[in-house]
Amino acid sequence: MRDVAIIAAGQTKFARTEWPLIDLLVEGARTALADVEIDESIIQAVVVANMGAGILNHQSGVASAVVDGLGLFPAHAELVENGPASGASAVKMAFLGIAAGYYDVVLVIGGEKMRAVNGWESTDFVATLTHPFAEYIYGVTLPSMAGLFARLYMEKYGITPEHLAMVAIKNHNNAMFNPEAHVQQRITMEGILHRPEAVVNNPIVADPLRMFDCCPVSDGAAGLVLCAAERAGQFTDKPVLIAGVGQATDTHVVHEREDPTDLKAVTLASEQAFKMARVGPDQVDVAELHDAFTILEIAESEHAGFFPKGEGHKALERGETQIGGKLPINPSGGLKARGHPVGATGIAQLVEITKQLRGDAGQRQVKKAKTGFTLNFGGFGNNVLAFVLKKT
Amino acid sequence: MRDVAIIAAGQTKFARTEWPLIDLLVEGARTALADVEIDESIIQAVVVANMGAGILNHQSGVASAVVDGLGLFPAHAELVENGPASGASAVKMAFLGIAAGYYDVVLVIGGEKMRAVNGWESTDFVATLTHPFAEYIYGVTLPSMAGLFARLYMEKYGITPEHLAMVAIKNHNNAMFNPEAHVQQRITMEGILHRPEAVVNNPIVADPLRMFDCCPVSDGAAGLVLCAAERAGQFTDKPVLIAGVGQATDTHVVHEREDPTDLKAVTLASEQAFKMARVGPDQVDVAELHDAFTILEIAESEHAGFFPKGEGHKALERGETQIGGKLPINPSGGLKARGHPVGATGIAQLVEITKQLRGDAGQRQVKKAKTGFTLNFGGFGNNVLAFVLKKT
Amino acid sequence: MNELEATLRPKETEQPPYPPKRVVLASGESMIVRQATRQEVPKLLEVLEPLIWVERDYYDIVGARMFSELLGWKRFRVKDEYCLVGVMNGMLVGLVNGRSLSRNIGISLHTMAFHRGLRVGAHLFAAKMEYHIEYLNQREIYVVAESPIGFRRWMIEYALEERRHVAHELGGVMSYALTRDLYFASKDRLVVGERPVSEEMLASTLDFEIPDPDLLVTQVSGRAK
Amino acid sequence: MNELEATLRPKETEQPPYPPKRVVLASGESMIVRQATRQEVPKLLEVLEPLIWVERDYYDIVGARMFSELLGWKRFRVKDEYCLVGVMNGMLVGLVNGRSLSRNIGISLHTMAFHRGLRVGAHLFAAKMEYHIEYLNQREIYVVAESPIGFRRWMIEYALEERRHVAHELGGVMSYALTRDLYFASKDRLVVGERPVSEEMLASTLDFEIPDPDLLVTQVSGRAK
Repeated sequence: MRDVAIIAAGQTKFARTEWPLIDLLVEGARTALADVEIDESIIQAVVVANMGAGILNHQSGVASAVVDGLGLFPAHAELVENGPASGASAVKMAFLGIAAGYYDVVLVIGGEKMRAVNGWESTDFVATLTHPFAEYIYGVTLPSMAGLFARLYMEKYGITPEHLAMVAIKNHNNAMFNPEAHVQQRITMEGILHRPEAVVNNPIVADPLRMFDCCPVSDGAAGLVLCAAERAGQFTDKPVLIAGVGQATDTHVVHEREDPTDLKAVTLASEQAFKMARVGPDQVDVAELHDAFTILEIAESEHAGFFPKGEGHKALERGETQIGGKLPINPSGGLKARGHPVGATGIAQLVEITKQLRGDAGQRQVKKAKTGFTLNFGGFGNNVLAFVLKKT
Repeated sequence: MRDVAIIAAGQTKFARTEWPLIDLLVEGARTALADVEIDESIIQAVVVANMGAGILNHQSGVASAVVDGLGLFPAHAELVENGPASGASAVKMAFLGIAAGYYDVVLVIGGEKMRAVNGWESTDFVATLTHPFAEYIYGVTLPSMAGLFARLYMEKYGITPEHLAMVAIKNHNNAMFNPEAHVQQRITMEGILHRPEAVVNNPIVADPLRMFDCCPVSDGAAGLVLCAAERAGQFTDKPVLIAGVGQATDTHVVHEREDPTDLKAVTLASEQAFKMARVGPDQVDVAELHDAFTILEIAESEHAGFFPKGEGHKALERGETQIGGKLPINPSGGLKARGHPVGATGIAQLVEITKQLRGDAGQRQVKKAKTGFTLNFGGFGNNVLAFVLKKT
Repeated sequence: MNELEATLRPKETEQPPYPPKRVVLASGESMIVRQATRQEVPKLLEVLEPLIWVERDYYDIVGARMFSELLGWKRFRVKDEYCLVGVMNGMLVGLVNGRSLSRNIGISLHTMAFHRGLRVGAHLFAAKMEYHIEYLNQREIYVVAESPIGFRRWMIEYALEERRHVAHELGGVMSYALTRDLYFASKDRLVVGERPVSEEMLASTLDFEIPDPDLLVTQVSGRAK
Repeated sequence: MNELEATLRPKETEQPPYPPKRVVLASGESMIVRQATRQEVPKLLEVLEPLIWVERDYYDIVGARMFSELLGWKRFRVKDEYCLVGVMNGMLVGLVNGRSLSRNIGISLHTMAFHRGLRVGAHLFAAKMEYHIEYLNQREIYVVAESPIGFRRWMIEYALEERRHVAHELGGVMSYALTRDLYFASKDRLVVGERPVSEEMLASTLDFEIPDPDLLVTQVSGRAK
């Protein structure tokens, strides 16, 4: 298996935009391509990550449309869908094509145009990943599922609403230094939890989760150029190695899990990625986790192996997950503040880690970052991908 | 790059069914898995091909749901969408994972539940692959696009309605021997073209295309198990080698092509597949082409290199493309009669060629078939994949 | 006929018969379309019975209504009803029925095809319209549909005219009308077939077989075998 | 005032003022909500002007209506109108306006927020309702919405009551009403803030800055910079 490197990374500003889906994807790709000097005709394939083209945008054949928008004929093109983990899945597919020796250079571009519909419809759209007959028809939504999960998890491990708020405050703070983040707004414990005004400032969405525990609904795209590591030096002096790729699935129906607080797929995917990269969680310098809801950042930080079960919130309390802490988590702002255009997220996580490992992360730079980790959480934890990246 | 073999192949009967999408995909997978004795726990990944889960079935995260339906946790899972070429794209992705050495055994399953909606809606669904602002909004549909193409192509090369009818008659005849085909109905030149009753029997859909020039709207699923060739012998004594994989894209908007009768992507994809397989079109013993419309079988047979441009219909006249002819095309019945559940088609083509190369094709068996070819045509020719398979 | 029966039995009008025709289908096979007899009704009921449980595409209501209509004809409780059958290779492949509301107005009742892919339904519906317009010489035929498919096929594709004040006797919904003008405008692409039909051919349809009920339900419901 | 002007000018009613309040937002920053003065209207118009071309989410109609309403207030052509502004760190972050139809009935006009992500609009709309119910002591407020977003947020989420026979003065569409009962039922989760506001704090809002028009249009329209 050949080594594969990231030679370019970029994303659009995540926001509410007026761009149609294809334009958004093309713009994301252009941003990534602008990150490296490359003759575009050497791009052999384009892998697009997207979850909602059909439901949100009434479109299909999106990957071919993106190739057209970029004028990259006759490059190969496919769209990969894996719910909110579509981004990481697309990167894995591109990785495999290069690792196999079938391709040398592949463009991966993930994006979502979610604000084509209203808030209720976008919540319904995301809910289409639940089980159609065991969950969806009963009106379950992702926030409600996350609320149930949070309640259980908090009770089991003594996590308080303040811990959840700490995740939000940290990630909002981080996003202040990320010009591409959707939400650039500092928040305070007082304002979102302790003041009487908190009932309006931060209303309950799905108890115990409040507005600031949930990611916003964003449009956006993010892209990477992947290249056979042996050729990466031709294009950049700072290639970032994809050292480990892990993935695992779990039951579709959440209530069929023996212990719903046990995110098995997170554990298995992370273990696989670490094993392949030949590093352990303790060697990771910076991580991007899938904090679609604040509780998930805490739970994932444990299941990925960074902290023992039930200790994630304590590490958070101690400031270990802040920039400057032992293991900065979500220096980009995470899904919470960077935003979560579902198809883009897994790729945006890798864009952030690439910048961190290159030392290009500006004011949010994690010092001496050599090994990075991403976790992209599909479904409600039923399809999870993990990546380990290394500075070269 | 490691060699990759097909060790199992199967499909559901293509038809109008009452099964929900996931059940259909699971059934397709079960049919493929029943084709080989295998401990299912060695399946490391599931690649699902599907185009319309969002639009037709209001579902996402389909690949994870299929893993759940099959109980294959923690197998990796992704959905690949590439319009009507989704099937071939999914097989390519699985192929790359094994060729890279990342996986040893991968299940690929393609399917579509099209009859969840009515005929008008399914026509609209397929039209979502056209350019949203340059084509779709003007009401173009795939039959209308194919009608325009047919008119041009027929004029240029002297093709008559009788030639189109010959394709339909041949493929309907072939499907009589394919128990999984959707349409099992012999038709005659007299009945569909020459009798006065033809105006009712075979009404015009998009002049010059009539009803029997168009594929039906089908539900169905097809699956393959792919395995590293070096391990294939453990599971079967008739592995079929994936010797060549080619793909190419072209402009999204058909009228932007210099010559709309030139299916460039078909030519390029076929050339790439032949080059990789180190064979020429003249060595192919049996082919499955993408006859969503009869004209396409003729045009593709030329662009893939089997006949010179403008000579495909002459070969057809001479009976060369019939079973027993020099190069049997669509012995399965093709999209025309086997049916065209879009996500399943590319895989069903490979299922057919696998059976042909193994000598398992029953009454439709092409004698001494050693090398086979498939062509899966996405968009209106803007994303095409070709495979060359070899008997081992 | 006793007095009470005479009261219960609608008076029938003398109606010209539908002359049989031969239609060559896409397969090259011939379908004979001819008028069914009252004596054949039990056989037709046998075909319809299993369909009255198939919810898909409203086969249940169409099947049940057709069953009751044909039974009503047999038991002399429907005025001026008729039924046409399509027979191919000695096998019943479809049937349509209708009746006359008055001298000028025809009522389209139902259409059923038991063979797929050869446009049997289209030929039979056309034959029904042909009967009303060309043989019964009526001014227009009132048509409604139980299923969205039927609605799209007839009301929309043939642009039938609305009759806002005519509640159709099938459930009281607003009627649509196929007029003579609409009929003749579409006749070229709708109504085909040859007459006369040879004695021999006609004879081959007399003792037709009926489709296997299990296979029929499988076909129309899309249920896997 | 000459005689003609007296005819053209609606008679104003003496109304109790809205006492300013301080709302601490999620960011920990304070927003002062206070009544605007007629003299401040030109500044408010300046903010609204660029929005009257933004079609997205009906900013154009809301902007244009609010522009004309505030101008109407300034030029003495609207009866009993008022406007509340939200000021944070000396910057205008939102405004709402309304008026009294009568002693008992309030009219909700419009709500605009210029800062995203801190629920400025929710606080200001609540302050407007608070004014009508708790200070003007009205029985109910008639509310309509130009945009689907507004409709979902107020009519649906607060379950406002229909007033089928009341055509709202904003375009004549059917009115919805926020009643005293509905107000007090939602007050706990709707109306927050502290009073009194210190002289110093209030003074800091007097000469507020207004948002950059380009940035504003970018924000509300979602257009890329």
